[in-house]
Amino acid sequence: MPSAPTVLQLDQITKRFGSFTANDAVSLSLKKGEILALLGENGAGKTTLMNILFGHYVADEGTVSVADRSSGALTELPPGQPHAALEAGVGMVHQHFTLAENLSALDNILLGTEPLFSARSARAKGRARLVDLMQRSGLTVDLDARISTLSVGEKQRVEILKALYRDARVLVLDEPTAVLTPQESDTLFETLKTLAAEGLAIIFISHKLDEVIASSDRIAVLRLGKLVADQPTAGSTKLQLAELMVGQTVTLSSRPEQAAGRVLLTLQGASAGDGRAAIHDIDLALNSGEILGIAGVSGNGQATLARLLSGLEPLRKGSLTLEERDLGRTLHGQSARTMIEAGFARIPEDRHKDGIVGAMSIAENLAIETIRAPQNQRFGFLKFGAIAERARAAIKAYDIRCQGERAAARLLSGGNIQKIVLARTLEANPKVVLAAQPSRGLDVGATADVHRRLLDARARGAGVILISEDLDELMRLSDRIAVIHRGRLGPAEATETLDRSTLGLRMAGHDHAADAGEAA
Amino acid sequence: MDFLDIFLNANFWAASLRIATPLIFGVIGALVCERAGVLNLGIEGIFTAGAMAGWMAVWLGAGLWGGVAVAALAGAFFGLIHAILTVPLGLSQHVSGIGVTLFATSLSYFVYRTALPDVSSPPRIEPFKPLDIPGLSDLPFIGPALFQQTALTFLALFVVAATAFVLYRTPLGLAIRAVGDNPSAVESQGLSVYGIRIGAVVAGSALMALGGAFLTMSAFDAFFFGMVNGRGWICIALTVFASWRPGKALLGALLFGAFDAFQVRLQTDVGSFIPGQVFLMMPYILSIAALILVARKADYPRALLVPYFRGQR
Amino acid sequence: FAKDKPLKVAAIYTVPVEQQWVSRIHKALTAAQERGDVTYVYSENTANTDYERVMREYAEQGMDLVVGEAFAVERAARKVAAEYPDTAFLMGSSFGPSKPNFSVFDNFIHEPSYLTGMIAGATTKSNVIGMVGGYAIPEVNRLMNAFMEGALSVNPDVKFLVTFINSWYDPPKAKESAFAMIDKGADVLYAERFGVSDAAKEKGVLAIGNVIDTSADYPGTILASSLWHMEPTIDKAIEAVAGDSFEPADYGSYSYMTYGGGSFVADESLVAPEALAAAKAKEQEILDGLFRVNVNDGEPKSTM
Amino acid sequence: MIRFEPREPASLPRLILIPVAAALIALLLAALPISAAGVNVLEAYGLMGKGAFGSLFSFTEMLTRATPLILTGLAAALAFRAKLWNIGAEGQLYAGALAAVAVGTGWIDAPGVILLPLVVFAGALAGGAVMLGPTLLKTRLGVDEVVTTLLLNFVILLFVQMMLEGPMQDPMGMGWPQSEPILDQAILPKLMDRMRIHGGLIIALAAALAIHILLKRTVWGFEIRAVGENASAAAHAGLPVRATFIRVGLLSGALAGLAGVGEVAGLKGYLTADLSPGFGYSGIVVAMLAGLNPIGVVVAALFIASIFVGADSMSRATGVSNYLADLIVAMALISVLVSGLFLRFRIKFIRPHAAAASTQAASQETK
Ligand SMILES: Nc1ncnc2c1ncn2[C@@H]1O[C@H](COP(=O)(O)OP(=O)(O)OP(=O)(O)O)[C@@H](O)[C@H]1O
Ligand SMILES: Nc1ncnc2c1ncn2[C@@H]1O[C@H](COP(=O)(O)OP(=O)(O)OP(=O)(O)O)[C@@H](O)[C@H]1O
Ligand SMILES: [Mg+2]
Ligand SMILES: [Mg+2]
Repeated sequence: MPSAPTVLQLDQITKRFGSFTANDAVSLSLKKGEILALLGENGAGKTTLMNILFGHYVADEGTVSVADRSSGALTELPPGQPHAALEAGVGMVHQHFTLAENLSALDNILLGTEPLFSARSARAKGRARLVDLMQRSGLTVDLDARISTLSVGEKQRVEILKALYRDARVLVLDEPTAVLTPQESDTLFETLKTLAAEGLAIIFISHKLDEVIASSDRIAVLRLGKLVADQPTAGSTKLQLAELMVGQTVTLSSRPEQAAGRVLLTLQGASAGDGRAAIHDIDLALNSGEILGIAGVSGNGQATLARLLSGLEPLRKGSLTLEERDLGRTLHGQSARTMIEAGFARIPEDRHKDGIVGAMSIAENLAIETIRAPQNQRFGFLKFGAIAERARAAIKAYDIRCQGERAAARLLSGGNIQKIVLARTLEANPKVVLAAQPSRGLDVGATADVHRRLLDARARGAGVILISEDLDELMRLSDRIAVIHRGRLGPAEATETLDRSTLGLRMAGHDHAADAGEAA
Repeated sequence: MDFLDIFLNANFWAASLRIATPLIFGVIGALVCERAGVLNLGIEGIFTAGAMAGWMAVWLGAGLWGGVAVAALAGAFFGLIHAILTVPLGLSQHVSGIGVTLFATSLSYFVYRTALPDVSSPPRIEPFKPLDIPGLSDLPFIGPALFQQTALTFLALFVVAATAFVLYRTPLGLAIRAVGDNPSAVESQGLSVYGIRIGAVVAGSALMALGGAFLTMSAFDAFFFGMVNGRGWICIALTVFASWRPGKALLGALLFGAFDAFQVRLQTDVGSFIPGQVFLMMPYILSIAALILVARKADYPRALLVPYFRGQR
Repeated sequence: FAKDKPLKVAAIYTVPVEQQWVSRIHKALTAAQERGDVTYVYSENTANTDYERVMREYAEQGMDLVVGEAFAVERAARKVAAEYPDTAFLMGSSFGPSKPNFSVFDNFIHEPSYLTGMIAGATTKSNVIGMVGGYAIPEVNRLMNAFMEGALSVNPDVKFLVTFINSWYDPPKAKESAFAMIDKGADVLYAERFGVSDAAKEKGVLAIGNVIDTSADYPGTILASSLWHMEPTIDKAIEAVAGDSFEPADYGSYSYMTYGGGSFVADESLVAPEALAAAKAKEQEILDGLFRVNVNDGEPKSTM
Repeated sequence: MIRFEPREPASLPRLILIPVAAALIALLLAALPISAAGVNVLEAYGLMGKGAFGSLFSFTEMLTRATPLILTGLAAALAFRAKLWNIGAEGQLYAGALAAVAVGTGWIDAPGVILLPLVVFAGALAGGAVMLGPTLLKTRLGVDEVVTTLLLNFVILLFVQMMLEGPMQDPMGMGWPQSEPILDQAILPKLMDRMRIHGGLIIALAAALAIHILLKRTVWGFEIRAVGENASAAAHAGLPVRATFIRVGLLSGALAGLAGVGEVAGLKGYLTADLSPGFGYSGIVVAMLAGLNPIGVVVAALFIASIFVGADSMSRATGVSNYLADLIVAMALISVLVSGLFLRFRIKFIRPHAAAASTQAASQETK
């Protein structure tokens, strides 16, 4: 759309955090109705740039201009004022949602849209406008539902509605698909295209190159804070983009042929959890030397299954055996230790919340699972020297980028946090590896690293359960794939016999090939 | 026994409402603070400051409503200290609260004693008188039970209704509830997290101080040391008991008042064989029991106790 | 001791000086200071934990006489006193004096309490008298018991309601207790604590004052009061210290009516003349040593 | 406009300088009420110093006052480290004192070598037992412990009053609500002749050292820190989260109980319902001033005690109302709190037009 007017202009934005330059003289512009994809490695400065645009951060140099609502002339935004950005028509969907969980969707959308000290809120009018908006955009949510009861996809729709309700003309989405299923992502991009066609200008950040190529009009790439490319999507290839981001060629590891071994882990008729997240009558057999993928739309019991295998959720019914040892009996929901000692390695889904203790040092985080083992303590007293030494070795072996083993773990980026988790869980040569969404939010390089580690574990003869919503990842790594839907797990079938659309259908609840056609 | 007699006596209900009044102010004040995400353990001291300042103003000739205003201002002042320490500065809400209690209490006592060094009996003021509402006050039973209270009691009831209205029906209330749940939701909608939190803490503290003022200007007519006697802490418990809802807060305060009134009446009968302390313990034990029952369901303000720093993730 | 110089006196109170009991000591000492007999300093609201330190500090400062309440710190107080033999200690206590310098006093105003009881017994129409006390300790019990005896002596039908609020200082609570008694039919209240007379005034019933005279604060409410005067006790002690003749002794008797340590006042506009006359007659008997009021430290109980 | 920037490791001079500056500021603030009361400010400061450090007597008095504060401070610091918000040290202190009295007043007749440890242990156990309830309610049913511990303070105080007016009342006490005296052989030894300073101080200092070692060097301490910083991750890593909470609860309660033991078996000899002028609550203040560091707790307790004892003595010497002491402690607390910010953050003052740049305040990643 070469003739469309420019609605947003970032001019020579520079942002420094101390001596570190997160954005280095970045200039970008956006036209009405255009969809721009912003790419870059973890820490490249994408989120920072968008936060400056929205007024959360203040740039050290440079300006942000937005087209005036009436005249259309580019007008400079006062820095550091989110409400000014909102008023000028900039809407932002943050990487971590900014919703009040205890309030309804309607409340979240109306929040701050009326003068604070008015005696009554015009909810009825607001609701009517929203119903109309939902119809036009196809973004439907139950306006009266509490946010805490909504799925991730629904929450995201609320976030977008928040922006549209305020007549946003520029919409920024920070890694919107990181937490969405393929179907949800597809729907999202369809919606975005509709909105763009109506004139909305959109910037989205993503690490998934396929969707970037499929859905954007233009692509901008940041590397180390600098804009290294700003090009039309047409003609861009995945390989070229990956190279632009990383600055060198990226090789993706693939799964070598390997014969599966004996049965390691079996679940029979296993039920656990309650409510929507419960799992029912799950049968599963994991062999050594294989990766078993579990596909499914988030919220269908994966979390409970992961918690069960992590020893955090008691088994309500059925059995759980590892190499003929009955583990189900010993599980009371507080026995992560039992599972670790039995030889389970667990990579939790939310690495910030469940993977590390941010305030403790990297060395302590590396030792946390084995802190009671003789190598870490004697008579209850910690062996600091040994702990530090092993940490230094792990930092080297896993290439954890940090200032040393004494640095607080929270200072690391997501990718490096994941490396801590990998290092400490895989170090003990586990029999079973449970990996839940192991590459969510990670950039190409970090993702490749995680995949390599999982394949290494497989090569050593471990059984890996890979829970993921990313079908590409599942198809590339798994020997067999089973689909989980509404807490029930389908049979695991060899990956070679499956294709994306079959899996997608099963994830949506259409039954397995065996009893074809029946809708759930 | 004369259990029934007690409940059938209108004066018992009047006493319950009277005892509950300072608690109503306190619990609503605490609730407003906590809804915005700030625990205010300064309440005990703010009660004392309100009691002292309101009384002192009247004693100096300010008039009763002038005294109420001064009490509210004193509460707002100490609330502002707590708000500044905990909201933009992000200090521990526990410690700041206890610090404010220490500060407000000792300052009140010090000012009182320095202003009145040589009193042998506490100076008295002319306190609020029970309102005589023509028609209503004369109703049998209902009249003496409900309508022979002072203006401050009615103000307390009005405050409950007004707070409920503001919280649930106005944009301001929505912002307060949201900021206590997730401050970044408020910030991303262009509102000021600090502004709303500070405002809520200041307003809530002013309400707390009215609870103190009730003690010296309505329940009694003089200021005493140690007069607040733990009433502030009870309000903190009642807030949780009420699951942060104004209606339930009123109910909780009334329950507490009724229990106290009941135990005072029962003690003259059975006080000789059941230690009085057993009755005094009951409200606390019941509060704990109630907590156990509501704990799982309570939708507490999720951001309570969590300071918010702009730009932090 | 040089007599030309005023004595240095310090007092240590565990409650604020407004509290009735302590206010009597404070008043007597302030009066002595105004006369120029002593210089007087005090610490009020002293926590029991700090009591001993404060005693020592005053002793170290070279006080001639330290006045206070040893009730919850008996042992410590006696020990400190023993370590500072040059300082005289005069302490409120339920126990006896101890060597070499520890004298005791107490509010022995059971005599006027008996007289106020007579007034109350004669005045009540409902024959129900309410009594609100702090704690059931000897200092309180003996006054209540004497009061009850006095009331029964003129009106055998009278019944008593007794409540202890388990606090020395919670006027709103005392007031609530009094309200509860009025609900139960009491038309005369024995106001051992602050707050009771307020309830009486508000509900239009009558009250009996204790320790201090509050009739001016509650016009038309206070029937009669039994008053405590610390002046005889304090003056006696000052005299002894000044004369270098301070001995461990029980000063309790200086609170008796014969010494002017206790007195009885009544509001003639509220009390029936016959009742007042009977009480006055009994007062004379006491002063003449013809009638002795029992000292009963047992806990009084409700009789209905 | 002010803007905060985090300052990760504070340098040592700063660590010492800033609290000292805060104390000085507190003293400056105290000049307001002092001069309002009509006293020469400089003279008052001199008297304050004398009151806390001027003689062996005042120094030991200051230490005596600090003793329970160290223990309740440790109780709070340890619990807060695990994010177990124990606001109930006051009640636990009374429970400890009650147990000490129950065991030490002749119910068991034994020589001192047996009875004294028994008294100390009983007090610690009782304090721990009181904290066990709220801890279990938190770990099993998710009941907020701030409120339960706060409420239990009142229940326990009433219970103590009930016992002191009932079964445990001293028959020789003339009806006063107080317990029988603790047997001589069960009294904590005095550390100095004619002074009140007692063995409780040794217990307190030993406890501080022990907690320091526990947190820094042991597996349990590691688990406590991990659970406190991120209970969810600790559970994932297989740490015994519930057991850790229970351990911390018991230990924290026991420390507060020991404070009660010290007051009753070291200082007073028998129990009254006004044993503690709020040591439990002050302990929270002490713990936070110390940044939850056990050794810091000792320093903070000494600081608070010397301010209080000094100001109290000064008020007596000058004839100012002794409420001044509490007021100065409160002002000192607030200034030290605020000064803590200077340790954690670099504070920059910037011109108004650049003010918006203050948006990124403390910016540690917390999620
Ligand atoms: N508040 C902050 N304080 C200090 N440094 C920061 C802050 N926010 C970001 N940074 C720095 O800026 C760099 C860019 O961070 P940013 O969040 O913009 O990366 P990103 O491109 O969004 O990465 P990702 O793909 O992981 O989301 C980081 O490497 C970090 O060092
Ligand atoms: N407030 C902050 N202060 C200092 N550094 C920060 C801050 N926020 C982010 N960073 C740094 O920014 C970099 C990228 O952060 P970010 O959280 O976006 O990583 P990420 O890899 O995208 O993680 P995730 O996968 O969870 O999104 C990291 O190096 C992190 O340490
Ligand atoms: Mg980002
Ligand atoms: Mg990211």
